[in-house]
Amino acid sequence: MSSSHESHEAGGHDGGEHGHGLGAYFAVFGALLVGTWLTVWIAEKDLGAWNTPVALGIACTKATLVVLYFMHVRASSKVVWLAAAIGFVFLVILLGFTISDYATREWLEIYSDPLLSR
Amino acid sequence: MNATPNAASLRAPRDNYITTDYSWRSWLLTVDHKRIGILYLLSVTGFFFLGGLFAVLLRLELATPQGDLVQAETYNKLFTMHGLVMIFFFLVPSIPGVLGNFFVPIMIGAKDMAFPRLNLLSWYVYMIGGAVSFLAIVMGGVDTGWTFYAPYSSTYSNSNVAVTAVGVFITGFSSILTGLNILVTVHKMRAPGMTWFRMPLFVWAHYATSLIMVLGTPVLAITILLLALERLFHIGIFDPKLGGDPVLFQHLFWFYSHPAVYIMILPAMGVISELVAAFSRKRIFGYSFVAFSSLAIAVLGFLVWGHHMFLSGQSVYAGVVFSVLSFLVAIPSAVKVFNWAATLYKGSVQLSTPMMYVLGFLGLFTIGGLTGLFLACLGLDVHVHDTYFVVAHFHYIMVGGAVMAFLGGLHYWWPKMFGKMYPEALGKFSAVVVFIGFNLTFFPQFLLGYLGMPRRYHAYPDEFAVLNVLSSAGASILGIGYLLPMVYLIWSLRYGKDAVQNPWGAKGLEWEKAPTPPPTFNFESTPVVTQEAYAYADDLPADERAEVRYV
Amino acid sequence: MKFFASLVSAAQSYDGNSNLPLFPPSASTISGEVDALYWFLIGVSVFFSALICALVIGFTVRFRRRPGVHPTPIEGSLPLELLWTLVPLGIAMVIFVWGVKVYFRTVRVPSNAMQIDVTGKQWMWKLQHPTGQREINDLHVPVGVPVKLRMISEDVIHSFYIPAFRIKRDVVPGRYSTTWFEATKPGEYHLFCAEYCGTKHSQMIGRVYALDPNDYQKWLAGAAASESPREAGEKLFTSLRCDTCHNAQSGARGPDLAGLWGRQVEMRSGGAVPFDADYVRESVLNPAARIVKGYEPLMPSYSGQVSEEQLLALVAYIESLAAPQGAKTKP
Amino acid sequence: MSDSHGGAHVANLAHHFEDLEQQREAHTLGMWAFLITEILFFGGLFAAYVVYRTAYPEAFANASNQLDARLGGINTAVLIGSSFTMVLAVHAAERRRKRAIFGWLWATVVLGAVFLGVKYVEYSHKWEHHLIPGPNFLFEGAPGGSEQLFFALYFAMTGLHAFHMVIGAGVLIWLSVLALKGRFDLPGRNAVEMAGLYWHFVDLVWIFLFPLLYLLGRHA
Repeated sequence: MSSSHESHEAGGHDGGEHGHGLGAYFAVFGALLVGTWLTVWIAEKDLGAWNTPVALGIACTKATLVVLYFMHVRASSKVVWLAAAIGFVFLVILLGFTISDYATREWLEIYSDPLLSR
Repeated sequence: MNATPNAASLRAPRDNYITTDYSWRSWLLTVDHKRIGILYLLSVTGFFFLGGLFAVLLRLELATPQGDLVQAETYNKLFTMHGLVMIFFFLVPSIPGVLGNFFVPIMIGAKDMAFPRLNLLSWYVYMIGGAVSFLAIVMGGVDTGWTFYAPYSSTYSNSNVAVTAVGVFITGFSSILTGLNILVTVHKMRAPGMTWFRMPLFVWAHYATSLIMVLGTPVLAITILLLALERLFHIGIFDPKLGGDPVLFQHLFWFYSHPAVYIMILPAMGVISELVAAFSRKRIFGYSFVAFSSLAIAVLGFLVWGHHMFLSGQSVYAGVVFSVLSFLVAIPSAVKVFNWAATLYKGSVQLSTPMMYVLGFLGLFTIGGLTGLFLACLGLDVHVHDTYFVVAHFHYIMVGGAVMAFLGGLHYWWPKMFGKMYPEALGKFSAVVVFIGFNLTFFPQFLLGYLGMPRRYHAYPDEFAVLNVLSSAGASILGIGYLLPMVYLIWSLRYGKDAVQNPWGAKGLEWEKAPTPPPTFNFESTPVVTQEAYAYADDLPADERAEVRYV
Repeated sequence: MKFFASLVSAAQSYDGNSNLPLFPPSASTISGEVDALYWFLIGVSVFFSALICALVIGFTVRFRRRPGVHPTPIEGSLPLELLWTLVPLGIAMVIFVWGVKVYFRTVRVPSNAMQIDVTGKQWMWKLQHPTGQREINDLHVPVGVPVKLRMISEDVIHSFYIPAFRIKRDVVPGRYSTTWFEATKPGEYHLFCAEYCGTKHSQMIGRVYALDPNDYQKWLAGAAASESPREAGEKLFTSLRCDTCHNAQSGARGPDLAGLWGRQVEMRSGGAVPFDADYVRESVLNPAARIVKGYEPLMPSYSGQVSEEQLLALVAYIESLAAPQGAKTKP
Repeated sequence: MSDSHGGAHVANLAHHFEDLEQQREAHTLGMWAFLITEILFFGGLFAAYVVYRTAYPEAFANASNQLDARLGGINTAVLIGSSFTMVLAVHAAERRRKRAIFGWLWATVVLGAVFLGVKYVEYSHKWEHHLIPGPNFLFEGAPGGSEQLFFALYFAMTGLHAFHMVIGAGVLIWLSVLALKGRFDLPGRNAVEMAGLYWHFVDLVWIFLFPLLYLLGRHA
């Protein structure tokens, strides 16, 4: 970031034609609707342990579509990219460390009793 | 040697940010970042002495083993409110709110913060939160400890937890607004030529602090909201009888509250970087390392909260991970201290009042930081967790570090803010009194901690009596040490010597380009920056100007 | 006025030799190790504090501002930066590893430990020995015998802390916490509650008496012993009619609990859970939470009908139900 | 808590900015910083939900089956629709077409109202079935389970989300009034884009809320 006005090259001419063409919006809109239908449809199928990851995967792709196209992050300056990413990274830190505590609570076999351990 | 031109020509211009308008409206509805800084200075000082009053009562109570100054109930409220007022209403807002608001825009050559109206809103939200919390104190206070641990806070305490929760919830938004403002200002409002690596380290530290403010405070807000919901409707989020898990509250609480301690210390580090450079007339040793260590502290600070919960039932393996990360977060602080010490090498050190506070900071912050290693180390934390060892550790960082730096910064920038010089001899004397009083108060607490005296005890076994009496004696000296600056600084507003534009001959836009005290838009014209930060070499004769780089 | 009188009397009573301990007694197997780690860290801290103070004060005096003497502009030095990043990192990792080693010794409970059930309640400790003796705020333990504490709180979070043994563990409501110690030196030591738990947090203290084994037996004989937790648990198991469902007959509506203790049990909703004290307690109070594979959620909830002590007794009884091929009696 | 686009009526340059581009970038970055706080604000709730869902899989599955997934699905589509109309409003704002801005803003508000209406139907359904956490909460399934915890989190999350939608709708209505007054024919029209960022964020939260709350344990 050599100078404080580095945003010129991202904005284009005056008034900043920031968005994308209408076509892009319709495509993203369609994709989101399909995504919603897909997540409902897949929820009925029993994928064993895979149900939640798949549901979250679909939700994440929908979310990225909204962030990139509807929120124009794709056409924004680098620092806006960074801001959008940092928010989700620290959400993952909060969830990750908290879950890792609950997941590993029963690892340590407190009863290091040779007779009882499996 | 002092490079500033003669004082007369730079007499404070008739029209500066103070003299433009004396009406109440102009102060209470100002959008000038400097005036908002002054508003913060007034309210932050008020809360500091309120918190200090609670501290004096605590130390008086602990002077005798049986604790017969106040009832147990009152003592519990005293230490809770001491914690709440000092943390949320002094330590978190003080340096960013006062010195950050005032100087970050000037140091990067901007006319004002990016969102001036939000800046004023931040002060009003802070005062509203303060009023609600003060109302809670008047209604009988809260006795859950500043940590609000469930299920005591959500179910068993019958003090007004909900009102305090609302107060702290509101104050959190003030911190978010300040953080958001500084972030956008640093990114978007820098003067031409002011690249990232020409910015003063004070601005780097405030940038890192605002990252934490923006990323951490919302989690405290939701935690307190859930606590209030649990307390009012008993829906079982933290109540084990209804299936909730009290350890989850600790996770969510400490996710903010540990980074919050870096919100309190990072701005102080920024002040110390400025002062060390100015009073040794030298560029900070390893500028980029000190800058990046601020960012490293901000990011690593979010990965270590579990060291508050080693014994709380958190899984052993999560404890191990949090322990190693807690050791890593200590490294950038060590790098900073070594770089400050190295800056003094071959400098031209002037030992005026701000520099006295810097020396105090370097000594006490080093002890505070090293004792943090005791608490990050799993094996030792079992013994010293929740004892006076912890109390001593965080007071060495908060009082020995953050308050010392705040006072140092206040003295350093006082001439620029008000155009008046403080009395030098009194300044040095009060710095020594604060240093002595502080050590006498808190060093015995390390011994008490390892002896096993638990925290938040209204009465304690007799064998701890002598160390506690020492600590209480120290507290009275410390109290006097803090009253002195308030007195002579207010005195100096009226009777102090008029300050020249650059009394310390320091580098930086706020000293060289902005008049003393600065006009509403800081500069006659937006400065163009051509020099590096701390370009003290330019004052040297040509032959000595080559930057030496020790390989 | 009473306060200042006591302040004055405290000052007068201090005749110089009343005990001013500066270091806690070391009376358990791990207290020596914890102290060694403590002194190592004290050494590191003193060294670095002295180093920084010497550098800072030395440079301030040596390079004080004198007319005509100019500061030398120094940019920095990569080797120095690496030095004071990697050296502290190295020392930190040594402390970390040593700390983890000591920590795992305080967490791994030796198998031959004698178990004491501890119930924390707002502002008192209730303890019960394996042979049934009950104590309030006081704990008599034999020297040289590892003692395991299974602890739970009836209301808020407390923390069981014996400074002389260097052990501390939060006692959380809704979950069992476990810690252990082995006393080495007979004597009388402090017991504190270390997690703030309300008005009388500072009164929730007691005494730990480490006795020679035979003194301990003498004390046990003297103390009135009601039934042991195991026997109380057995009585409860029948009086609450748990055995109507949990028995060895085929087609029983509940899993047979004999020999299940310490094993991983398959859950109806997938995954496996260790069959330990927490699972037994949760299944009594909230049966529908995690149901064993192959069984229906028929079990009624007993929350409100059993106290924490009764739950501890039930857990002790179920823990003692050995695998059918040979009853294994725990001490 | 007014958001950073409080200066919506600023048609031209604020005093302390160098030029319009700097002002627009500052507003966008400020809005994203605010959205970061919102992400982590909801993040705390998601953390609580994830922890309790793994702790009580059975109870959460039973409770989640009480929710009407079909209604939830329709609601998601409605909210995506409102996001779409919002984008069109921002698109119109860039071309300074006053009536188009007004039209699309109102379309967004109407779709938002439909969403809140469906939420009202769902909440009243819970009210009739005594599924509101608190003293009169009763759940037919296995007794003593932690279904109440699920509904506590359900109401906390969807309630907070609905609250954010009400604020968003208020801001959109206010902007539509300004659009009519022709405030956006000057280059200062990024206020509509800021409101768009906020509205898309609210849609983003629902995109995660829907599968986590409604579609849990459907396959059991």
